[in-house]
Amino acid sequence: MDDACALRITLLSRPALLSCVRRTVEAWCSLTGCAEAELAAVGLAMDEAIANIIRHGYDNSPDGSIEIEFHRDGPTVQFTLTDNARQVPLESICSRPLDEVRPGGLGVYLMKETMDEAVWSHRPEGGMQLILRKTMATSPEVTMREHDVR
Amino acid sequence: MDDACALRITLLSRPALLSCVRRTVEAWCSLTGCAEAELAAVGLAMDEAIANIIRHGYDNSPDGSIEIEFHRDGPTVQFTLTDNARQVPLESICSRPLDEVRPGGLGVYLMKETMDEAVWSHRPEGGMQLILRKTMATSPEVTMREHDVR
Amino acid sequence: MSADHTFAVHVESTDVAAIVRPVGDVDLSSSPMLRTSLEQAIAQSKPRTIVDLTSVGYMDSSGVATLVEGLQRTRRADSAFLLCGMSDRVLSIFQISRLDAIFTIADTLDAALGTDT
Amino acid sequence: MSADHTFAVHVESTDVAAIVRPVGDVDLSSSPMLRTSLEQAIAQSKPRTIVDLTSVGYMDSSGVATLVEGLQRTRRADSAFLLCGMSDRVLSIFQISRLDAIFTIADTLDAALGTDT
Ligand SMILES: Nc1ncnc2c1ncn2[C@@H]1O[C@H](COP(=O)(O)OP(=O)(O)O)[C@@H](O)[C@H]1O
Ligand SMILES: Nc1ncnc2c1ncn2[C@@H]1O[C@H](COP(=O)(O)OP(=O)(O)O)[C@@H](O)[C@H]1O
Repeated sequence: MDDACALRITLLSRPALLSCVRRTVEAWCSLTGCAEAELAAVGLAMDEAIANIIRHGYDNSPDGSIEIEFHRDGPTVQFTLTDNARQVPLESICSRPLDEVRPGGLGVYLMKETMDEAVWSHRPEGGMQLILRKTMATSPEVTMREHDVR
Repeated sequence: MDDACALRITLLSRPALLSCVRRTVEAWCSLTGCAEAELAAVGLAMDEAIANIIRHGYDNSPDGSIEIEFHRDGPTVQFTLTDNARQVPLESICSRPLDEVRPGGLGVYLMKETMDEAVWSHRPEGGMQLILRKTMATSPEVTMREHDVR
Repeated sequence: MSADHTFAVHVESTDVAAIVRPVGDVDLSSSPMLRTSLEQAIAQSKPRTIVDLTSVGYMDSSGVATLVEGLQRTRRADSAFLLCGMSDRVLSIFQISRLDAIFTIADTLDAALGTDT
Repeated sequence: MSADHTFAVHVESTDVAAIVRPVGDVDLSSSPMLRTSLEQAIAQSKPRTIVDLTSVGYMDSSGVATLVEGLQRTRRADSAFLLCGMSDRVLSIFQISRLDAIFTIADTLDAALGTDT
């Protein structure tokens, strides 16, 4: 994965910012020249990830901090989300069984389904880290900009 | 101006990131419930500001760092852009006269025209700072979200 | 003209149906408003409750959860719950979570108003 | 289907005109490509060089600078330079910078092809 982080977003744990982050992520991913459906998948995964940090990590408190680092290596995008929220047992981060229909319990499933990888860990300095990664299908045009994105 | 910075973006001085930052700024400003034309104005000002930092501040080197803090107080949005680029005399930051038609020399004019305020300064720790500020015309709906944006 | 990221929900009713029309993206910031309007619509005890998603470009799992809740409430009240006007993007989240088989999904509002359930 | 933020420029020519069609946002990252295509088009020495902006949703001052450069080159070559297909957003940057009076701006490509200059 490329070492230089070309973009980083730091936000407070406020639901109103979700739409803004989604659009940023989609615009940034579109630099890979991928298909619309791929953008939508990554936008959804990021939305679910941040919503979970806000609700489960920060218990809906609006003043928690969330940082997202954007990395890219060719067609592969990787996002590292870090927070200072409480550390929960990693095995508790899992969705309800799909056939047990009830409100909620889908976010983690959606992240795993739409990304190639969604991996949570505890940060040694406190808080949680989530890595979301996906290799996008690219179109030929993208090589034109290869040199100045990443 | 609200003290808590709800959003901050850090990017490298790469032209490919302009479209992404523009979209972020427009999505974030739309939380004020302002008119489309206002969004476009702020997106343009931000694009011109970053393009100038890339070209004039960092001489098109792709590894300069640019930080944008997003602030909001009701209908007023304010962006603080900081860089570690060279400090130029502040009076040199001005556009060509409009009637002298030649390529270039419009960016600073466009920023001043589309924003209420565009103020450059030297940061004591090195690098430049630019504050862009504008009070947007809002629609009534926006009060619904007032509590969790800013 | 107001910007496209603000959110609103309109509730309308006919003899046979209460129609809920969210306008904008449905995510964690807007789904509580959708839930409130949905509760109001269901409280009207019409034979049908219809959620018209024509003006919804995006929905996340908090929106889906709100609709599942609506479905369960109407079931208890023995009334029909229908979704219509879904864009491909919105439909895909129902498909991924295999809820497209649980909900009654009509193409258009007219179809939802005319569907026998 | 490719994403809408990638950029491309198509150049086409008829007996009387070279037509340049940028597709996507014109900003600091894409204006160099527009410049290259514009130079190629102007080098064809047609009576008219037309830039069709129908598929350009956004332009910043680097795009405007590129077009001013094109205008000046064609003037030296004694050929006409026309813009067409501008959205309101793109037009507004020409208006703010008072360049709408300097350029010949046609509504549509047909108008640009038919306009006497
Ligand atoms: N960032 C997080 N911090 C702490 N716990 C989390 C986090 N994300 C997910 N979880 C846990 O995983 C569970 C499943 O999450 P999810 O699939 O999104 O469904 P829901 O949030 O509706 O319960 C949550 O109920 C929660 O216990
Ligand atoms: N961020 C910056 N750092 C250094 N100089 C700047 C910066 N922004 C603008 N300038 C100076 O202001 C001048 C006018 O800028 P502008 O109006 O954008 O036109 P142009 O960039 O085409 O020259 C530039 O030529 C440059 O000398």
